[in-house]
Amino acid sequence: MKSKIWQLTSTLLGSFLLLVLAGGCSGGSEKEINAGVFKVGLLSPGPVNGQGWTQIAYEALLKIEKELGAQISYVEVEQSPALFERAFRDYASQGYQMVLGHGFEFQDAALTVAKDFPNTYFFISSSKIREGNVIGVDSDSSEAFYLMGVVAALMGKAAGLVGGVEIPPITNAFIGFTNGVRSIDPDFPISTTYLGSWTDAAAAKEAAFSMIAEGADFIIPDADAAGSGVYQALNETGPGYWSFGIYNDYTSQAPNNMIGNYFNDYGQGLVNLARMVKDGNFDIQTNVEFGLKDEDVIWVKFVEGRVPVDVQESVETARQGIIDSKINTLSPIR
Amino acid sequence: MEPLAIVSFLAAVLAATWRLATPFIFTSLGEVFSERAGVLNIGLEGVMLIGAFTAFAITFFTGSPVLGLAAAITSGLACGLLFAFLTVSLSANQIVVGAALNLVGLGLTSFLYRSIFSGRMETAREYVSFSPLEIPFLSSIRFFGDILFKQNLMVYATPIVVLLGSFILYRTAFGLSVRSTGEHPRTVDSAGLRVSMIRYASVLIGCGLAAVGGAYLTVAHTNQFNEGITSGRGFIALAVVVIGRWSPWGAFAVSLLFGFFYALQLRLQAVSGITIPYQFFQAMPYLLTLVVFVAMRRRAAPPGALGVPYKS
Amino acid sequence: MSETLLKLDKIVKTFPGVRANRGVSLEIRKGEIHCLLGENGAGKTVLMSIVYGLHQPDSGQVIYNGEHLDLRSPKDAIKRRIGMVHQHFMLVPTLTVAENIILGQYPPWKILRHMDRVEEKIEKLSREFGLKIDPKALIHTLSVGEQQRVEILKTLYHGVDLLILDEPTAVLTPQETDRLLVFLKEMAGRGLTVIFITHKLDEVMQVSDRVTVLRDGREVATVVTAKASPRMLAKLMVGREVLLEPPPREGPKGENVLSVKNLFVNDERDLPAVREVSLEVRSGEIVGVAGVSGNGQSELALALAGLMPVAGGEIHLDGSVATNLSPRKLSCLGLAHVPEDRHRMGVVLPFSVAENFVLHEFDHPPFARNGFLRYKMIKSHAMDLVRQYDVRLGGVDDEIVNLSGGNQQKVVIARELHRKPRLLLVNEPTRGIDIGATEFVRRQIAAQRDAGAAVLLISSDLEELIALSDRLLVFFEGRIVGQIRASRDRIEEIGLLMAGKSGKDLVEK
Amino acid sequence: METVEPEIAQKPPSRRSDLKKISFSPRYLFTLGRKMAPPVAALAAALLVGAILLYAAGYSPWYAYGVMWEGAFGSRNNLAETLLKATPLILIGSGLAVAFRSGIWNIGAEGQLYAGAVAATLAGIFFTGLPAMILVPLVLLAGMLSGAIWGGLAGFLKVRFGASEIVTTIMLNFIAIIATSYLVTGPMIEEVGKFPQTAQIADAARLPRILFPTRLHIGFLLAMGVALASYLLLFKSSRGYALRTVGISPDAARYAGINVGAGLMISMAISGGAAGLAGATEVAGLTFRLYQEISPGYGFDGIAVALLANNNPIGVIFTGILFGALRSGSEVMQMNAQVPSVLVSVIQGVVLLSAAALGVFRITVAESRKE
Repeated sequence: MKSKIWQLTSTLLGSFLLLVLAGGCSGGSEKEINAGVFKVGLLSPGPVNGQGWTQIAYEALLKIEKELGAQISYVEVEQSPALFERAFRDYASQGYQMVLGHGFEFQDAALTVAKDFPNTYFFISSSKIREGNVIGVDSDSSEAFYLMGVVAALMGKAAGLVGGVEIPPITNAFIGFTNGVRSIDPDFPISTTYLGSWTDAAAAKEAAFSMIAEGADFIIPDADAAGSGVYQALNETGPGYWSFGIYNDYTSQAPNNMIGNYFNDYGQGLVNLARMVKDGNFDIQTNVEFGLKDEDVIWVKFVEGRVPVDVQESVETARQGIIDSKINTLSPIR
Repeated sequence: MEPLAIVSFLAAVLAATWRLATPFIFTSLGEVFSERAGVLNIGLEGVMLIGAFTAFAITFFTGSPVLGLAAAITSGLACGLLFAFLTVSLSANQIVVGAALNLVGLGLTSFLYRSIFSGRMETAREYVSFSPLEIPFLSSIRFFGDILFKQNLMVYATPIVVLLGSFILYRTAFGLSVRSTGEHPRTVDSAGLRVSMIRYASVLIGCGLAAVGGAYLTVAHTNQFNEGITSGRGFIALAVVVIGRWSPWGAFAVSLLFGFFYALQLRLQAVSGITIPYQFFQAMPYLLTLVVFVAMRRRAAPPGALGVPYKS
Repeated sequence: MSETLLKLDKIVKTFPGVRANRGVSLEIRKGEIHCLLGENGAGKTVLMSIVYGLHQPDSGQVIYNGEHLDLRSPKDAIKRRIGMVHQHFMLVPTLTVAENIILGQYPPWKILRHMDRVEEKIEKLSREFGLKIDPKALIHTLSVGEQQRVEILKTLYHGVDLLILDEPTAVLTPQETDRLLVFLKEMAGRGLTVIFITHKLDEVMQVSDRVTVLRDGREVATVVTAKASPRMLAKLMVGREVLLEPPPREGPKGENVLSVKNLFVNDERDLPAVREVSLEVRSGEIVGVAGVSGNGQSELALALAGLMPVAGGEIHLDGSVATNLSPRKLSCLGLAHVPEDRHRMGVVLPFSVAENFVLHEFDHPPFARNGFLRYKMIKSHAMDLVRQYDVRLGGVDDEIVNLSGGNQQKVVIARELHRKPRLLLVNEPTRGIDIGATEFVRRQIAAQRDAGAAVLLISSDLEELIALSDRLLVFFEGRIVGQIRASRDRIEEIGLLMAGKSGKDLVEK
Repeated sequence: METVEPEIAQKPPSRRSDLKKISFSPRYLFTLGRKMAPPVAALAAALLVGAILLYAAGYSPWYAYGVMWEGAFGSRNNLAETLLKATPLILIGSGLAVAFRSGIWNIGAEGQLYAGAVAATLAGIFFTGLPAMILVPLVLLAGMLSGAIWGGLAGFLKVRFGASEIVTTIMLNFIAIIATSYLVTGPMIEEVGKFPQTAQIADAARLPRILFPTRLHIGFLLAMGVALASYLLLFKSSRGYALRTVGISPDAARYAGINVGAGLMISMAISGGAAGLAGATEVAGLTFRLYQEISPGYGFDGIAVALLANNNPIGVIFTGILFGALRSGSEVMQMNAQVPSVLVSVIQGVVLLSAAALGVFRITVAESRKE
């Protein structure tokens, strides 16, 4: 028995060693293809065609391809931080000039890899970092949500917010909304629910139903793919209950309930950045933060005929106040 | 809270309870059949996903949720045929095949979703699903109207399907042979019945209903497909079967209980002043299963021949 | 003479390695109670399973009601009104009586609308035949006797002309047995034909019209019961040629090694299996335990070996208390145990022969050091024992499943005997093994006795008991019903005792 | 039924023992080949199914697989990434091999991994003052113990209450994952940033890297060590002898004086400990902090890895690397050929299904319940 086992072990270990050697040898011939092509890579934290957050980045990537003629690539790393570093390294070592990690969670890995690849720009979504070639890119949703808050407080009775997971981009947006509401009516009721999921549309739908039952008439999701559950709930409930499309035009999902859409053309923002990288004149020294001031990136557009003129005027005043830094949408609540 | 507010709170929670329980009800009812015949299928999650995707895709292309549902059942039966062939005809290990089914279900639906639907996201959001059907007069009854009479067809179907399942299991010759096969297959053999045929049929019922449970998520409760949309519901269904002690009505009741936890969790967060973390409610079904095992001691006995291949 | 109902003509049935029936011919007449008498392994059950469609014969014919039968499954048998009550009941414990009875009776889509009618019919039947049972009761709440009634009711419900009962009394109390026998006679009076498989002479004499004795897969004789005597039947049943006999040697009997006082043991269903048994085994003697299997011998052995809890009474081994000790501790006290079921317990089939040799000692030196197995020692130990006990094999690394039954048993015997036990507990040492191995195993057991061990030998093979034992204890229904000097000329008396024909005059001081 | 005795013709004492002395004899290679054939055939079948899917979806299977191979083994870094993914799989697979050989169905490695990751993170955050020589083993030990307790719990429920370990371990998986989600969004959330993640563990708690400049860390060697140790435990130690006996025949084990209940609990604790160790190496070797989704399903892949290796820990090294390569290669396949990496789940599932169909598991995997 013993000899049989040793034979087995030695055979297997031998073949394994061969494998390692083979791998190690070819390690010397790592390819460096960098001749003239502008290459942009994306690390997506979920399926790229999931709606909402992950789709934004994918569409941005497609836009960069279209407008700048870049060679693009993406990889879905499925929420496993252990794999991020590898993906960054792979892109960088293949000569990608720009890699986007679409989420705060990519920050650690990018910092580690960036030291070895000074010629690559690492952009990290919803991060505020700036260390060398690692640049945080954030689009501040709190400003747009502030405006929605103003609308809700002026037109509605109570508001409900349905979040995916309790993380800063979401909580910040909700703080902005609350500040917007408070600027009009300090006693306006707001309730918040987190789903603990980005995909469970059924749960979002039920959360919206329960808020409606509690008397809310403005219900706004920020829950990625799950968010469309909220629109479905409103659509089924009927007119008189309102919501905003988040990041995109979602009017078709609840045609009678959509009061407006919050557009976040993150893609355009990234195209602006990528153009600078491509042309070799990237000279921003801090982290990047898109806001209402970047009018081609972030804007709110109302559905025709749904918002009275006086409300529109209040919103416009608030918008100017935010752009002029007179209003801090993220000021702590109470 | 005001008494009136409590009533409306309760009505909303209970209405949501039933909707959230529906996928558990279909899936666990099917698994009751399969386990009663002695076959443990831990691949329910995979089968549900396949059913959810099939229903979504077919509804998307034909515009008919009925066709989508029918296609989902067909896909579930196909899974069942594969599962039964491997575990019954080839006596392959049920755990291995179930685990494999979960992998294939997740991988296949995600791969196909990307291949077929990438770039069609905007349109994919719009198709007709089973929408709520208010029952005239009854739906305007206070309290009960909201809970019982403003649901969609698949939700209404649950007690009927459970009734039918219970009837088949306890009131037909087939049901009798299913219950016998899970306990004592040799007796079934000596009564001149074919154990393998009964197991095939039960597994097909199990997988078919799991696919219906999955389809509900994409063509009734919502009208969209996300990768991994089942979010572990197939595993909860396994727990439901145990706590429901392998009976259709038991599974129905436990599904409603779990649906209630889910609904309550979503509701309580919105009520200020209550600070129980929502994860506690998420974990409730699983904790409860363990508690049941401890409380029941060895009395919570599963079918005697569960998981054991039969060789005559 | 009434006409023939069933005729078996030269039935041959072989299983891999076993020739269960070697050309059995048999005639059963309408309306008679026909006993099939024989030892374990005589081929009775296999023969009747063929009649019931569970097995198909290799050759030979089954003629029923003058028609040649080719039964593919029990369904065919049930259709022809043949019913069988198996030794191990074919009942689903979680279902009711009524549900068990109608199982398999209807096509799958049939709605069981009128269970109350079924229950009524069962109640009517049970009243008619005096088999009192509640049709709504769940099987697992019923006693064994009641479960048997359900089995019989099942055949009556389906309609039965020929009823086969396989060892029906093995699990019954004497009162239940009496009731069953009366019932069968009554049924025969109504024209039912009964085939009754048994070992128990008593019952044969009491109930049967004719009796066929089977031995080694052949029918030895068919006699009219009225013209037979228990003695004659016992002789026919066990009267095999003595193949071998180890040289008898009356060693000096030594001190008491095993003493058992008022032992009670319950079986797996928690029913009493051993009742108030007291016995002693001295160093240098072999005490044989005779009895038809299922009379508590297995439970006695398991309890002595620490594998089944003792419900009452005391066991002393070499003076120390050995009641409810773990197998490990008993082993330290000097117990060696050759278990009854070799495949389930005695050997670990996928293990190598060498590994099987150290089943008890795998974690003792010299076979283990610092928690690691020392395969060198294990193998050389195995090779020693293989030589010493003449185990035939390719190599000690072979998986034991590849060895013949005889050689597997030699491995078990070698493993248990080489430890020089104080008490050797041997249960069915030669069941299902070839003649050469049988002879070898018996010699080894005798050698242990000669070396001063106390040996308790349990066997259903009377020849073996007589050849080896110094004295015999006869078990019947969990009790010792006789103690007798083992001798060939007392064989009929032993047979009578085993069959429950007790006579106080037979007990020797 | 009367006892039926399989009577296998006695073999004459052969000269096979002579043959055995020659290593790599044709006979030995033949046996090895016969043992390897079904898993290899299963893999081939799975790759074929994958190829059909690829073709149907409009990709070139040949090209995609080429990229996948390249991604798994094509460079030093890719090889390192493959081995990194193989590390938790080998750890978990080795532990599960012990459990499955002992006849207990531990489906809960995923939860045990989480339990280990949580404990390892706690140790790495709290004991900041300690030197690496002490802290690294401490972190690993914390992970291992925590996993062992999580696994042992299921063992306890089975032995004490007769609860099916298949159901309880699945439940414990969810409880561990949900508890982790609670911890990183609540009590253990980082001080700065307030993202749902813990603070980073101390520098001294991090595993040394072994193949510069890749990320391959010492955890891989540890995994090889654990595989070897599991092998020795199972096949060379007396404890392993007892466990295997329990797995094959509980009756024989009782007869041999082995405590069956204790055996089941020990093997659950061992497999849980190995999975906990996998969680610890992920935290201490790669992520340096705890996130909500620390494992992309290693615990479930580990089941396949163990079964495909016929529950032999040495074989687990190879099936672990195979599955690691599939995962790692599929990522590169997505990057460079834009083929969705989820395809790999299909391939892994079909490997298992075809292996099941070929009867790979029928002999060595004991049925957990007997009639």
